[in-house]
Amino acid sequence: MMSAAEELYQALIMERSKAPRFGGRPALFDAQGHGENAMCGDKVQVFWRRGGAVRHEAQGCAIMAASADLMAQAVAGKTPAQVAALRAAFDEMVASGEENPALGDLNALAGVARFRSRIRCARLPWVALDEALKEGQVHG
Amino acid sequence: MMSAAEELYQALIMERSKAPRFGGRPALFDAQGHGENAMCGDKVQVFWRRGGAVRHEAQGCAIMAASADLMAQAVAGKTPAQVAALRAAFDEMVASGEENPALGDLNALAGVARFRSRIRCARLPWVALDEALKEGQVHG
Amino acid sequence: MSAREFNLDEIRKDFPILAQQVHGRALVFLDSAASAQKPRAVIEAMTHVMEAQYANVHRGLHWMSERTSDAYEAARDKVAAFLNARAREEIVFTRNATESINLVAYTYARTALRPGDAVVVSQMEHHANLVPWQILRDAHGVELRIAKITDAGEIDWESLESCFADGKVKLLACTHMSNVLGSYTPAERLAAFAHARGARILLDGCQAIVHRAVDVQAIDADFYVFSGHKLYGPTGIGVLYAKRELLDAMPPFMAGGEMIESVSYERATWAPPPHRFEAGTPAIIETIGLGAAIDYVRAIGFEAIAAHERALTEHGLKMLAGIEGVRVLGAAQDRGGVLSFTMPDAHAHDIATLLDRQGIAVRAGHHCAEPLMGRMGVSATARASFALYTTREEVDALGEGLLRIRRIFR
Amino acid sequence: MSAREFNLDEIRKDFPILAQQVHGRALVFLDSAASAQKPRAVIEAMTHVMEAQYANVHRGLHWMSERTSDAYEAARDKVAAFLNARAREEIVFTRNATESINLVAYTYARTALRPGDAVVVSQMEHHANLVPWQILRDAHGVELRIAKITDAGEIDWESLESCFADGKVKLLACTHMSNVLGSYTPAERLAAFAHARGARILLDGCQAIVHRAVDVQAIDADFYVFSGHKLYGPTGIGVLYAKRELLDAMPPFMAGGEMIESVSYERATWAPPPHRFEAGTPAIIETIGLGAAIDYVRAIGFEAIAAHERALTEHGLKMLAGIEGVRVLGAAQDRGGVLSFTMPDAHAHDIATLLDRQGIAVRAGHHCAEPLMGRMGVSATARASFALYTTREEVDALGEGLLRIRRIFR
Ligand SMILES: Cc1ncc(COP(=O)(O)O)c(C=O)c1O
Ligand SMILES: Cc1ncc(COP(=O)(O)O)c(C=O)c1O
Repeated sequence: MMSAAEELYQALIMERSKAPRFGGRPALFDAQGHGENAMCGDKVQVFWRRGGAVRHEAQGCAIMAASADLMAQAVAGKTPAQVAALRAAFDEMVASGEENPALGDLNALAGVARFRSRIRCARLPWVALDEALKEGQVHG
Repeated sequence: MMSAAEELYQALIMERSKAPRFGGRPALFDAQGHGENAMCGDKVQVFWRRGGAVRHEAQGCAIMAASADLMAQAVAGKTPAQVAALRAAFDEMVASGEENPALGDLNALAGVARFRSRIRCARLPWVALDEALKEGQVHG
Repeated sequence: MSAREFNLDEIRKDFPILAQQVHGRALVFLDSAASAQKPRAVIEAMTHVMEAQYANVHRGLHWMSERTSDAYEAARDKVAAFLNARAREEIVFTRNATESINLVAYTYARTALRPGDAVVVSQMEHHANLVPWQILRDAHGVELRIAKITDAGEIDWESLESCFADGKVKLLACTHMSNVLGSYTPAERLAAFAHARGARILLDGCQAIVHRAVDVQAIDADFYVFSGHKLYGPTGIGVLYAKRELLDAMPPFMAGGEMIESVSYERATWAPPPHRFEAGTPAIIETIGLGAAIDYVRAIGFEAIAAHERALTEHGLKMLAGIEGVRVLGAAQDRGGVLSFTMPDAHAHDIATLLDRQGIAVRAGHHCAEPLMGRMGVSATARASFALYTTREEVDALGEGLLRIRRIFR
Repeated sequence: MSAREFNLDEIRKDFPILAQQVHGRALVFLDSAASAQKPRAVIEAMTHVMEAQYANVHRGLHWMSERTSDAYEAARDKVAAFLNARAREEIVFTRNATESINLVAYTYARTALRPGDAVVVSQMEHHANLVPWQILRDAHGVELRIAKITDAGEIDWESLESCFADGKVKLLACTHMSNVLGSYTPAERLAAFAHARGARILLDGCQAIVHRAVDVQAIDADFYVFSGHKLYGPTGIGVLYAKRELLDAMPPFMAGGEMIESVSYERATWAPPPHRFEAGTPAIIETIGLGAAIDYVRAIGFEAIAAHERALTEHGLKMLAGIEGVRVLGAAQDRGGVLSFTMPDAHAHDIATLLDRQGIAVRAGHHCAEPLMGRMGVSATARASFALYTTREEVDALGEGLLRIRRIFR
């Protein structure tokens, strides 16, 4: 039996939260952002390099950690404006539960919509990225 | 029709509250006491003369004013110890509603027992008298 | 908000308690200004929470907690819409209006005001809008000034002007409707007056909110407070409205769970408003009950409510004028359904006791406005107050009751 | 208090919500330490007030007000008897335990303590018993010291000794039962310890009061606080017990109606305790509801409740020990029905979400004890907590749920 909850914790999320492809603090980066969920202690650092390479250090639940890794993958090479558009689409998707072809692998998180308290877990890395991009703009 | 309330406001109470026999500040007294009900603004001053003559200035509801006048009548010539005993009997009577032959005219207030919020109106003059007697003892 | 037809018979059926008897007589409840009775919709909303959907809020990831948090926060939306606040974050839940005012006195006034600044209140404030400022004065070195009212029970603008004359006043704290005199104050004009002189305004809306639509933006109120229990809602829940920028700058009042962002053994950082001001487990059931009360009142509509209460008030004033010796306190142009009065010989307590035995509940005393009693030259009054469920027949019953009392005291 | 037989099936029928389904599954509510569900007796007591006997308290001379005041004050008697207080005047009603602690911090501590004095709390306090003291420290210049706990989650007496060594400590504020570790603290020993060193003691009884009979005289507690909503009562009502002589000396916290003796425009004098600390219209309906909750709990009896919960806790500990990788926080000798745990890989939030989908409500996060998380070396835990209505089958359901989660995260 595969319940909604188990669907949410589907292969891609489990895989990316356990073995992130974009994890770790890079030697070089141009800006960083921080996200924290005071309620549960989830924490994420996002490191941004001009040109759009993003890495993260995510400490927390599977949804947040997978979201961070899938985000890093999705925004690679994107301009800040493109990132903003993607974030808006992502926010919409996790709120509505409706997949969006433009979001690619990020759609793995569509199931979060049914777990309302967890939506902010999925969004936390994006908050951190936003902070990094703002810092990047000031410094750039 | 004579309701319980109207019984309470029976002739004696109305008479004594409107035309007190022991009202007014005397020229000579040995101690005074003050009683105040913050809730309604009722106020009473009690003036005590060694030997047991009591007068009062009562500003407030009919029950309090009548109680002050009936009290002054009842305690006339009594020693502080006798007054204390009378007060105890009075407190008991207004709480229980049971008349007590020892209380004489004070029994006119027995009906107060059925109006619990008003019991303290009936007791207020006695509180003031108690204060006067304490002052009298200190000075005496 | 579509108003349902104002059918008094139907409305009275919404309030189970109105069918009660007291001393063998039908209850005539004319003490709604102290606290109003509760419609079935409020009782059922509270029961529903406890029977079907309850858990602590904000803390849980599970269904019961999520749904309860939703209902709790939905009540905040209802209050925000009810007051026409700019944002839901401007609504802070407290226990009652008294706490709302104390919260402002402890947090806003102790940081935004400095020793030497002044606070003004009117002569017709409830203790809740007087004593907290006396305490502030003594603790914080600000001055407290009392603006006079006229004999009619209206703001004395000359006196108000002179309170503000030296430019020291930073806060005007004033009732929006007197719980003794029934006077409405012109909230918009007071706000404009205060703002033009560099002061903020707090309005005590405890009574006003029950009888009229209140629009905090139209008034341009800085702070607006009321209690749920007078608005047909439960006890244990009150509201503080404050402009967002004021709340943002205010330090917390009480500390504990929910109001923090993060905590170490050494220090804590504060959550943004409104949660910063809601420490600990809130009055969950009561907040949801307040939401139901607001829905109830809005469904009837303030136009209908105000018209009904205006008619009752006029009728009541006429009735009282017809009883020899009765003196009604206050004669404001703009007055609501609160009638305080005295009778010769019969003290307010005697009146209340004698009416009670006829099943009629009125209040007697100083109505938590003790200094105002002195101002009006009385030590206490009897007060009849009207609600949306009050009938003309009840007002007539009061009149008959008073005539009986006159006979006893004649 | 004659204990009724402990019949779990019957008891569960007293709680309507327990028959609810969540996500198509029978509700398994293991979050009672955050807030407990309400028995019908409480719901009915509140409904009765609103339907049959309601008016504002203390203010009215009429029947409804007198009877409501009686019921309100009778609840005070019930609380006094429940805690074995010396006098009913020692019971102050607040919104919740958080307000009770803040009240002590604002009034007692700001007058009885002087700059340079110190307050001690333990490492396992809820934010409600930590942050108010941080604020006091910053506002009033007292020192705040943190007494350590052992890895088992018990008071570290050596650390406590050293906190008190310089004689500056005037107040020990300590939990009577940790809401995270389940540890009971030895309240009598702590009180004797503090008193021997010239300090007062405040006990946070939020959790303890639910599971055990508390006797404030036997403990010799100076202050004891708890919340109604965890004791099967309504939200919006809490209790502060304090020794009469302490209350007598304390200035008021909030100001307004009911807490004054008399008021002029210039100044006010305070009513005696407890009313001095209950400004404005109190949580009337909720206070009466709390009285009903106390009646309910006493009718079952703490002996039976404690035995039932002890069995559940042992069963739960055994169950958790059987699941590979699960770590239970704390191992106090004397522990109650609160089990906080972590699982490898699965974050507390993931555990809570996955259990919720099986109808099982547990809490996840820092449980308003964020610094304690660091002390125990975790960032968050999942927590299952038991009440008098919890069954062994529910504990087993939790075990099965955790095994499923292990399979997902393996
Ligand atoms: C030990 C402890 N102290 C204090 C509190 C605060 O209680 P409340 O939120 O009801 O004020 C709680 C509950 O959250 C608790 O468990
Ligand atoms: C005008 C006014 N202000 C303040 C209050 C205090 O309200 P509460 O007791 O609900 O805090 C009241 C009611 O008693 C009131 O009528």
